[in-house]
Amino acid sequence: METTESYQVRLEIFEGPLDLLLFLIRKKKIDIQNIPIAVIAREYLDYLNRKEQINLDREAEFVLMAALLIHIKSQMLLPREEPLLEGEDPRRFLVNQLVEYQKIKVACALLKEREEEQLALWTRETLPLLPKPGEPDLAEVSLFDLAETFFLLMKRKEKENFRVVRGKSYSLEEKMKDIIGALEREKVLDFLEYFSRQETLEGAIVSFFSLLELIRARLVIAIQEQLFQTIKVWLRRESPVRP
Amino acid sequence: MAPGLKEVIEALVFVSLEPLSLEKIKETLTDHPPDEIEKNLRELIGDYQAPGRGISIIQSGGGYVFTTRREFDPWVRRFLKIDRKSKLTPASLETLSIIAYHQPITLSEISALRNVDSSYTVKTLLEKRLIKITGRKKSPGNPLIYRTTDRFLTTFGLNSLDELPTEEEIARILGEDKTDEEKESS
Amino acid sequence: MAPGLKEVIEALVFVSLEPLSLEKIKETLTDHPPDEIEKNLRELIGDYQAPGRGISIIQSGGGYVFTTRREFDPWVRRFLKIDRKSKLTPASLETLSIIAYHQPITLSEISALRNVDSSYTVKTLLEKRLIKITGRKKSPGNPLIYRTTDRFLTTFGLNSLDELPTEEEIARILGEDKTDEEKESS
Repeated sequence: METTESYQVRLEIFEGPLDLLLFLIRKKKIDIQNIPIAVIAREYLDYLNRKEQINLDREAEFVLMAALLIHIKSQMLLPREEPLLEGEDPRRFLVNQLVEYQKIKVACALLKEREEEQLALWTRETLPLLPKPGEPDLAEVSLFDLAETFFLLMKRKEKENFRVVRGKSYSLEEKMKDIIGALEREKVLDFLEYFSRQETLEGAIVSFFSLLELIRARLVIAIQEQLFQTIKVWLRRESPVRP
Repeated sequence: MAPGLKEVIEALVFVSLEPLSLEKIKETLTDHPPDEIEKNLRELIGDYQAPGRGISIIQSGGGYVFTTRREFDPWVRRFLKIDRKSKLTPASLETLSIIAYHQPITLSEISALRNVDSSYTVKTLLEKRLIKITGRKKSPGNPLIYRTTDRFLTTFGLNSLDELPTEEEIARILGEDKTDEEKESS
Repeated sequence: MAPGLKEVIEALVFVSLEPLSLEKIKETLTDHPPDEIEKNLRELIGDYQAPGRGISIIQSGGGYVFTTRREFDPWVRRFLKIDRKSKLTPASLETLSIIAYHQPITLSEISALRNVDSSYTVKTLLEKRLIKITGRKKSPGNPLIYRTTDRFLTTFGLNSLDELPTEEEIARILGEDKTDEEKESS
């Protein structure tokens, strides 16, 4: 529960550590080019402290920023024999990042206005009537579409229990042994992970078909709860035990 | 006459996904008397019947719908031909993706992977110069083998075939949901 | 003026589901001089700007497209039973702005600019087809690179990336903010 809440806090209030930092800088009316790092680091830590729960997974970026601020602060406190040159200011990197981020925030606000305007306009979403029925809808495709299409096709093939073996470098038998071996060691296999570990596409495809063979031979149980979710594989015993 | 009623009806006929029935208009515009609605609809249709219009509203399939005028059909067809030349159908995309990842490949291998005779889509892709014939396979029947072209690479912004997204990359993008859910439920 | 040219253009803009570019109109109507086409297109747009219309032709995404008029948005929503079209989340908008201004850009560059792991929002934007993968960067690891799509342009009513808010506009707004703050603190 807390995880979801803190996630929402982050989403709705601050998009990330830079957003929070920018907020604090504006609140204190600080010149972004000359940030009093001690002040802002304290403010930042105060904010993190006020939040009752910080989920490290979710808020890692916020914590990382706190570490950076403390690091810069310590660097600035170090006694130096000679004053720092402009380019050596330990804040430089952060300032540059903030300046760029600030521009993006403004662009965001401007784009948001445009989005609002467009939301009130409605275009037609159906093809107009033509004397003859049209061809299927056509769309411009990107590389992602191309790759996604192929991999979804491969997934569909798998459901059809279709067997294609191409290339001589991968043997179905060896892959099947490999899968069984992995199952004996690990009990449960995350197939997507296994699939991703394959070095070549053909290796990956053969591993898919090996899995199919194993299912068909009733040697393993495989479960995929939803499309795109991983397939979990167990060895089939007399009485299969599901975790 | 209620001001703006005709315009509202025009907007509704326009966005409707199917021929818009009079009943549906009345259902939406409950604050207008039905006879006002009918009157304005008739006027709207009349407006589009005036000369000098390229589109009109016809009654079809139990409702009212916009259509291009019959006399402009030749231009519309010419346009659609040009417009669609540059795009791919889902079938072409599927075929192209198989050739991209499995090349060199024969027509029967493509058809086997798609479960569909793919000679027509292969022909279309050849015409679009996205694929080419690069020889014959040394197997019974010596079938032609296909590969993608340089034009294919430029179309998809690739420098070489090695740059095609890998299974890992696509899985990572498509699988992002999963890890998020896992994180949240943990 | 060629009789019927305006009507033909009206029919073409209407059948095109996507914004129809001037080039495509010219490509279709090769038998008409380009300046005649432009003149008639302007007239057509003018016709729809007259009062008493529920739809109009706007320029967006590098072309011309029919849309309902802004003032009828409430009726359209009532009719389609849609409360509001879904807006982009702040995270998506931020990521999208970064991609728009810095394209072509890799995932790790996006995450670095936001200081937040952005793989999830990038995936969402890919699914919404607001961005696309267009190849790989020639750098260690050859990461995939992303660009905005035509749908991005139409979502924000832009005709090209040149219409994105400029550096000067952004600087001016930042400057105004500053003077506001100075006023407040003085």
